[in-house]
Amino acid sequence: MTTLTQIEPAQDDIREEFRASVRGVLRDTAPVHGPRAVWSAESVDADAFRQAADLGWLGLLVTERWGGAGAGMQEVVVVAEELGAHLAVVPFLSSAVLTCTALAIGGDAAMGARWLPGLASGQLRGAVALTGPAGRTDPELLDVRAREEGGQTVLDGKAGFVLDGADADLVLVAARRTGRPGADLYAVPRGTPGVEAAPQLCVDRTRRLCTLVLNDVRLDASARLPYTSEAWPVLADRAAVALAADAVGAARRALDMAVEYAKQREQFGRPIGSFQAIKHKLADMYLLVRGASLAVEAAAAALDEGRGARRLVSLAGAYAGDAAAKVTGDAIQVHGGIGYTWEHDCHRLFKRATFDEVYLGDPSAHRERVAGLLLDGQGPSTVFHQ
Amino acid sequence: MTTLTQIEPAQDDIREEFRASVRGVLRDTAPVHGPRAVWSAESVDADAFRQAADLGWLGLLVTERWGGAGAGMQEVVVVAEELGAHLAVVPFLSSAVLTCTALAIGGDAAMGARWLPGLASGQLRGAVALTGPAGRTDPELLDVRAREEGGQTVLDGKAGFVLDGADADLVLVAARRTGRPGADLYAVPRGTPGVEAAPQLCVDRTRRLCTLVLNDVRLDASARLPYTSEAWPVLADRAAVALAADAVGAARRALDMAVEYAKQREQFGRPIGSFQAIKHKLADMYLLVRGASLAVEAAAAALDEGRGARRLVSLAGAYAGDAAAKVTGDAIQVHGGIGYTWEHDCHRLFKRATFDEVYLGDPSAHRERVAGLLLDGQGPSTVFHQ
Amino acid sequence: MTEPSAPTRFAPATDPDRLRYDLRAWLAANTPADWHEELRTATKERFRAFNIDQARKLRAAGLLATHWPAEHGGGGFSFREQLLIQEELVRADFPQPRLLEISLAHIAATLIAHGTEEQRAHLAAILDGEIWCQGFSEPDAGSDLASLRTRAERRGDVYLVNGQKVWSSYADQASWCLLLARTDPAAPKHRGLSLFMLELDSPGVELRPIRQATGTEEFCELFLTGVEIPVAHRLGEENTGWRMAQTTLAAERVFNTLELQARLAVAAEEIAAQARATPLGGGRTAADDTSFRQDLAARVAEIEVLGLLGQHLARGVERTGEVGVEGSLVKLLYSETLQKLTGLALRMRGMPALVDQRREFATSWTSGHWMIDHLKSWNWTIAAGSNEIQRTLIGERVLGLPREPQ
Amino acid sequence: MTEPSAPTRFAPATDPDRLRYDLRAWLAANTPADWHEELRTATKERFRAFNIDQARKLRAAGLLATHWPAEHGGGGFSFREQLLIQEELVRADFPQPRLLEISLAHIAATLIAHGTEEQRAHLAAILDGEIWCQGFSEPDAGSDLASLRTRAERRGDVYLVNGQKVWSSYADQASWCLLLARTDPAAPKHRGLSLFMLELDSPGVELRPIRQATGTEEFCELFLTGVEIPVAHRLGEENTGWRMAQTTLAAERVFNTLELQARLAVAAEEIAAQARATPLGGGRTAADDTSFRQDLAARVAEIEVLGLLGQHLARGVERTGEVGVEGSLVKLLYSETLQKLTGLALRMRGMPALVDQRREFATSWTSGHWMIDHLKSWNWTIAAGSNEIQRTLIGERVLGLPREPQ
Repeated sequence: MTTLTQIEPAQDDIREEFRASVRGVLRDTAPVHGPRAVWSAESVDADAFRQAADLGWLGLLVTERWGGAGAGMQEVVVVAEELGAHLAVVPFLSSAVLTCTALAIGGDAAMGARWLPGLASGQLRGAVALTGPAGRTDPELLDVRAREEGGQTVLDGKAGFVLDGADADLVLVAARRTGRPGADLYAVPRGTPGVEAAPQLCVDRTRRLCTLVLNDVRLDASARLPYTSEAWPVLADRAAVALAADAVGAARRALDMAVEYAKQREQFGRPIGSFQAIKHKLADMYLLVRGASLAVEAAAAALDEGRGARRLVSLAGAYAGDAAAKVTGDAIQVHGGIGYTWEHDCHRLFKRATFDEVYLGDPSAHRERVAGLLLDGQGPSTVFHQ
Repeated sequence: MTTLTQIEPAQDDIREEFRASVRGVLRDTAPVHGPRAVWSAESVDADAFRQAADLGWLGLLVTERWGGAGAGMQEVVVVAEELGAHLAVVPFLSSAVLTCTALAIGGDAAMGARWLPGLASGQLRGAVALTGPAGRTDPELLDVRAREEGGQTVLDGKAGFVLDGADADLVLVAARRTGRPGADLYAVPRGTPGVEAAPQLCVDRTRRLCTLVLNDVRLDASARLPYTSEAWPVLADRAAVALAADAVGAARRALDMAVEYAKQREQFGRPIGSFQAIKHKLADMYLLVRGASLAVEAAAAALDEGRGARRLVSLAGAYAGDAAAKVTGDAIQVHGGIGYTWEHDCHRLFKRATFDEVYLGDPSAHRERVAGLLLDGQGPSTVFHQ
Repeated sequence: MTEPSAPTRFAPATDPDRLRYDLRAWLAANTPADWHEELRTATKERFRAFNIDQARKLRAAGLLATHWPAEHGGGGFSFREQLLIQEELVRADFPQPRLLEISLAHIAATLIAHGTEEQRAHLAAILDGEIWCQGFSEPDAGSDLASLRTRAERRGDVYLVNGQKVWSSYADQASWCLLLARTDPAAPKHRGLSLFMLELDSPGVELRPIRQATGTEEFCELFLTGVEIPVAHRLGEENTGWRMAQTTLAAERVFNTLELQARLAVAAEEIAAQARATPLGGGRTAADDTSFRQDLAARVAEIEVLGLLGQHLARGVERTGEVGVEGSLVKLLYSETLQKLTGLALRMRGMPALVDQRREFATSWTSGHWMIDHLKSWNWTIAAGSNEIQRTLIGERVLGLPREPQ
Repeated sequence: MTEPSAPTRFAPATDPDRLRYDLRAWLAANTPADWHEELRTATKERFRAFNIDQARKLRAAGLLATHWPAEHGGGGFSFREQLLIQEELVRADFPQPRLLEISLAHIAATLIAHGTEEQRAHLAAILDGEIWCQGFSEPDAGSDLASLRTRAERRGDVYLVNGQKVWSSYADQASWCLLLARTDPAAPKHRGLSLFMLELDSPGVELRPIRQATGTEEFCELFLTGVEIPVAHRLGEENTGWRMAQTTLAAERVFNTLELQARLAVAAEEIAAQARATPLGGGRTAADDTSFRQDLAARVAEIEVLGLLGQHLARGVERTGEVGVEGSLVKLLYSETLQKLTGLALRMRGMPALVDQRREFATSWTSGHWMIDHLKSWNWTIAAGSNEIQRTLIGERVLGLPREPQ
C-alpha cells in the first residue's frame, strides 16, 4: 500500500502561479464560441491553440533536447484541468499527451527527431488510434491488422473514436500482427494513401472524433514504434490522469456555476441556495471536487516521481471519473430548465465529463486495478482494456 | 418477463382486516420487554406466542387436514411484517414458515401426521438447520454429513446459525450424503442423543441463534425427508419473502418513529422535520417503505398463485432488503444520539432488518437471480447459496 | 379456433388473453416499418403529419383515447385493459402520436372535469388531431409555480393577457394552449390564478423554440402581448385555476406512468440484449460482469416497484377520482430510475453510446440512444415540479411534517 | 550496519526511514500480546489501569504527545513525523490509551492556546495519566450546540453551575471535565458561553453511564446541581467559550483524522484478507466477485482522498494555526466512508458478522467486528455536529450560500 507519507508535499506556490497563467490565457481565448452549431463538432479554438503553442504547453512532456519543456504530469494536469473548465477545443490530450508520450517512450531517436520538435512547438499535430470499432483498447477487439509484405508493413482495418485524427499530421495507429499477442503502434503520416477519415459526431461537441479506415496502407518497415509495449502502460496511465484532470476542471466549473446560480435564482421568495436541498447538494459536490482534484494531483506527482503510481493513478481515475459525472449532473439539476438549454454551458460540461470518464478506460477498469492490487496482490499493468 | 397485468389486484379489504387484528394482538402482547439484558438474547414473548397459536398464525401454511388454516404467503407476510414492526420474539419464521413448509412439501404423510398438527397448534416448535459454520446454505459448505450404517442414518458435524434451534421439539437438519450432490433434510427430534446446542449471541437480540453439534447422531432411516429436493426452492422462496416482510415491518416502524420524532424534536428553534435535510430524507424513506411493501405483497401473491414467482420473489428480496437497511439506518440518523442508546428501539429495528437482509440469502443473491433471468434467460431455481 | 385476422376495432370487456392476441395481430399489421429512420431526418411538417396519421389509425381501431369515458368518444376500457393495451403498444414499438399527448391526457381530463358543454366540443376536435400545449411555467416561476406573473385582466367580454411562458412542449406544433394566468394579483399566491383556453394564432402571441441539451427543440417560449381571450374560454370559475391544474395534472401523471413504466421495462430488456453483444475481451461480454448484473437487477427491481406503485395509485384514482399527493412518489421513482438506468447503459456500452445520431424527433420518451436518454432524464427530474419539490410535498402532505418558516 | 535493538526514546528530526525502522522494532517489543482477549472481559478498573500503563510506555519512548510543542512536554515532532508514527502504531495494532484521547487532544490544545500558567499545569498531569472528559452536548442542544442551557452564575470567587450534559465520553473514568456553560443568558446564543475546568468529584456532580447500541457504555450523562467552580478554573475571558471550543476542536479533529484514516486503510486490507478466506461455493471466494471488488475499490479511493484531504488541511493548520470550516469535509468523508466500508464488510462476511462477541472495551475506534463497527459509524455521522450540520457549514461558510430564514 502506498502510505500517506510517501507523497511529497507539492510545490504549491509554483503550481498555483502556473495555474493562474493557464487560466488567464484560456479565459481570454477559449470561450469565444458564440452560438454553437447543433449538428457539427466545434472546430479547434485557434487562438487558444496558438497560445498553447507559444506558451509551451504542447511540449510539456517533450524533453528540452527536442524543443520541449521537459516538464511532467504535474504541469499537464494543470493545463488539462483548465482546458476542461473552459470547454476548450485544443488538441492537447491527443497531441501533447498521447502522441508525444508514445513517440518519446515507444519510438526511436529518428522518430523523435522527425516529429517531436514540431509537435512540441505546435507546428504539427499528432493523434493516436488506440481503439477498435467497439471503442475499446483490447488488442483482440482491434480491427486493424498489420502484416509484412516485401519489406513493407501493410495495415488494413478500421479504428474508431480517434480523437483529433481527421486533420492530424501524424496518427499513431494500434494494430495487431498475426500470431502475436498485444498490439503495436505504427506511425502513419498525413496523406498516406489508403487512409480515410470519417467524422463521428460526439455528444460532447468539444471532442472531434473520427473513424479511420485503412485500406491496404503501405508503410516503411520503420513505421512501427519499436518499443510500443514499453509505452503502453505509460500511455494508459498518462491518459487516465490527463482525462481525470480534464473532468475535474469541468466539475469545478460546473460547481462554480451552480453556486453562483443558487445565490441569485429566487424561488418561493428566497435564493434557492438557502434551501438545504440545494445547499447540501452543493456541499457534497464541493467535497467531490476537492477530493478529485487532490487525487489527480497525487497521481500526477506519483507518475513524475515514478513510484507507487499504478495504484494512485487508478484511484484518481476512479474517484475523479465518478465525482465529475455526479457533480456535473447535479449542476444541471441545480440549474433547473435553464441548464438544459442548448446555449448553456452546464450540459456541455456534463458531456465533457462523461467523455472523460468513458474514453480509454472507465472508472470500473480503474477500480478493478485497485481491487487487483489489494485482493490479488497485483493489478494489471495497464488500465487500457486488454 | 412478468408483466404488470399478470398480478391480480389483492383482496385489499380482507387483508387489511387481518392486518389490523394481527397488529392489535401484537401491540398488546409483544412489546413488554422492560429493561433489556445486554449480554443475552431475549426469550420468546410468551404472551405473543400463545396468541399466535390461538389465532392460528402458526398453522397458516398447514392444510386444514392437519389442523392448519390452509392459508398462504399473503397471510404469512401480514404476520411477518407485524412481528418485525413489533420486534417480536416469536418462532414464526423458524417453525410456522420453514419447518412447516419443509415437512409439508419434503416430508411424507407419516411425518405430516406426526408433526404438523402440533406445529400448527403451537404445542410443538420446529426449527431448520440449513447453514454450515460459514452461515451459507451451499451444500458443499455444509459441515454435517450423513452416512448409512446398519439400516440407520448417522449424522456428524456442525450446523451454525440455527434460528430457535436450542429449544425446538424438532430440528430439520441439512446434511450431505457422501458421493451425492445437494443436501437432504433429516428430522431430528428433541432429546436425540449426540445433539448439543450452543447459543450464538446475535447482534439482533430478538433472534435466538445457536450452533448444533451432531456427534454420532443415530436416526431411523425414515428420518430423511424423502422429497427434500422438491422442498428446497419453495423453502428458499418462502424464507426470502417472509424475511423481506419482517424487514418491511421493521422499516415501517422505524420510519413512523422517525417521523414522530422529527415533528417533536426542536433544534435551532424549530422542529427538525421542518428542515429539508430531514424532510427529504424521510420522504425517500417513505418511498422505499411503500415500494418494498408492495413488492413483498406481489411476491407473496405470485407464490400463492404459483406463477412467475421466482422473479418477483427475488425482486422483493432485493428491493426490500436494501430498502430496510437504508430506512432503519437513516432512522438512527434522524433520531441523533437518542436512537443510539441501548434502551431505544431504533437501533434494534436496524439490527432486526440487517438480520433479515443477511439470513439465508442476501439481496445480492436475489439480484443475481433477477440478472440471470434477464441476461441468461434463466436464473437459479433457488436463492439459497448452492 | 381458426386464426383470426387483425380486428379493425377493439372493444372493452373482451377476454384479456383474446384482447392481447388481437392487439398483437393488429400491431403486426399496423406498425409502420422503418419509422425510426424516417423520423430521424423528418421536417416539422412531416413529423406532425406522421403523428396525425398514427392518431387516425389508433382512433379507427378504438385505441386512441382508451382512458376517456365512452360518452366523450373514449374507449371505455377498464383500467386493467388500458394497462394491457399500453404494454402491447410499447412492446410492438408502435409509434404513438406524441404531439397529441397533452391533448389526450391533460387537456381532456381538464375539459371533462371542468369544461362547459361548448368547451368540451374540443374533445371531438382532439380525436380529430387538434394539438394542444400547456402554458404553465414562467422564467421566474419554475418550481415555484404559484408565483407566476402572467396577467389576465378582465375587460368586458375578454381577458387581456400579458406575460411570458416557458417550457411549453411542442407549442410550435399546437393550435391551442392551456394557459394558467393571474386574474387577481391581490389574492394570496395560489388563489388568484385562472385557467384559459388560448388559441395560438391570436394576435399578440409569439413563439420561440428552445433548443435543449439533446439538440432537439421540444419546448418553446411563449410571449404574450396584449392577447385577448374571450371570457367563454375561461375554464371553471375565475381564480380557481390552481386547484384545477393541480388535480388533473396529478391524475394524468399517474396514467402516463403506465406507458413510462412499460418503456423502462422494455429498455431494461434492450440493455440486457446489448450487454450480451458487448465484448469485454477475453471472450467475456458485459453480461458476464457481476457488478453490471447487480446494478441492472437493482434497476429492474425499481421498475417493478414503479409498476406496482402506479397500479396501486391508479386503483385509487379509479375509486376516488383523485390521485392525491402520493403521485409524487411515482414521479420521483420514475425519473431517478430512468437517470440511473440510462447512466448504467451508457457506461456499459462505452464510447459507441457517446456518438450522436441525428434524431430530431422522437415519438417516445426514450430513444434507445442511451446518452441522449440519459440527458433527457434531467428533464424528468427537473420539470413538472422538481424532485426537490416532490420530496417536500411528500414530507409535508403525506408525512405531515411541518413547513419551513417563510 | 548492525541491527539496532529497539531504542528506548525517539527523537524528532531522525531520518524517516530510520525512524520507521526503529518504531517497528520498538513496537514489536512493546505491543502487549493478547490484549484484545484481555480487554474483552476486563472490568472498568482494569481497562483504566491498562490505558494508564500504555500511556506510560508511550511516554517513556517519547511517543505520547507527539503533536504537543516540546516546551509543554510534547515530542516536538514535525507533522510528517507524526503521520509516520501514527501509521506505524496503527499497523502494529498497538493499543493506544483511548481514555486519554480527549486529554491529549482537545484539552491540551485548549490549555496551550488559552490556559493561564497555573491552568497549564494540567498538561504535566495529563502526561501522568490525568483523564478528562468533555461536557458540551445537552439533551436539548445536540446539533444546535449554541442553544445550550447549563447555567454558570458568578457568585464572588466561584461560579454556581446547574444543568445537564450528555454524550460525555468516558466521564465515569475521568477526574476533570471541560465544561461549556452559559454565563450570560441575555446575550445572543453564541455569545454568552464560557469554558470551565470542572473537577468531577465536586459536590453536586452526578454521573449516569449511557449504554449504546453497541452494548458498551462509552458515554455518560452528567447532572450538575449547585456545583461550584472556582473562577480561576474558567478558561479565557467570560463569554468567549464558544469560539475557543470551536477552533480548538476543529484543529484537533483534523489531527485525529490521521489515525482514523490509517485505521480505515488497515481495515480495508483486513477486509480484503477476509474476502479471500470467505467461500462462496463453487471454489470461489468473496474476493472473486466483481461487484464486491468494485465496491471495495471505491471505498479505498475514498480512504485515499480522506488522507490527502487531511494532509492538505493539516498543512494549513501548521501554517496558520487554524483549520477553518474545511475541517467539515474530513468529518463528512470519514464518517460516511466508515459507514459504507463496514456495511460492505458485514455483507461480505454474512451471518458470522452478526454474531456478537462480548467486547466491553475498545482502545480504537474500530474493532474489526464489522457489525459493531457499522453501528458505531452512526456515532460518527451524528456526533460532533451531525453531517447535516456539516453540510450546512460547508454550504454557507465555504461556498458562501445564503442562510435559511429564521
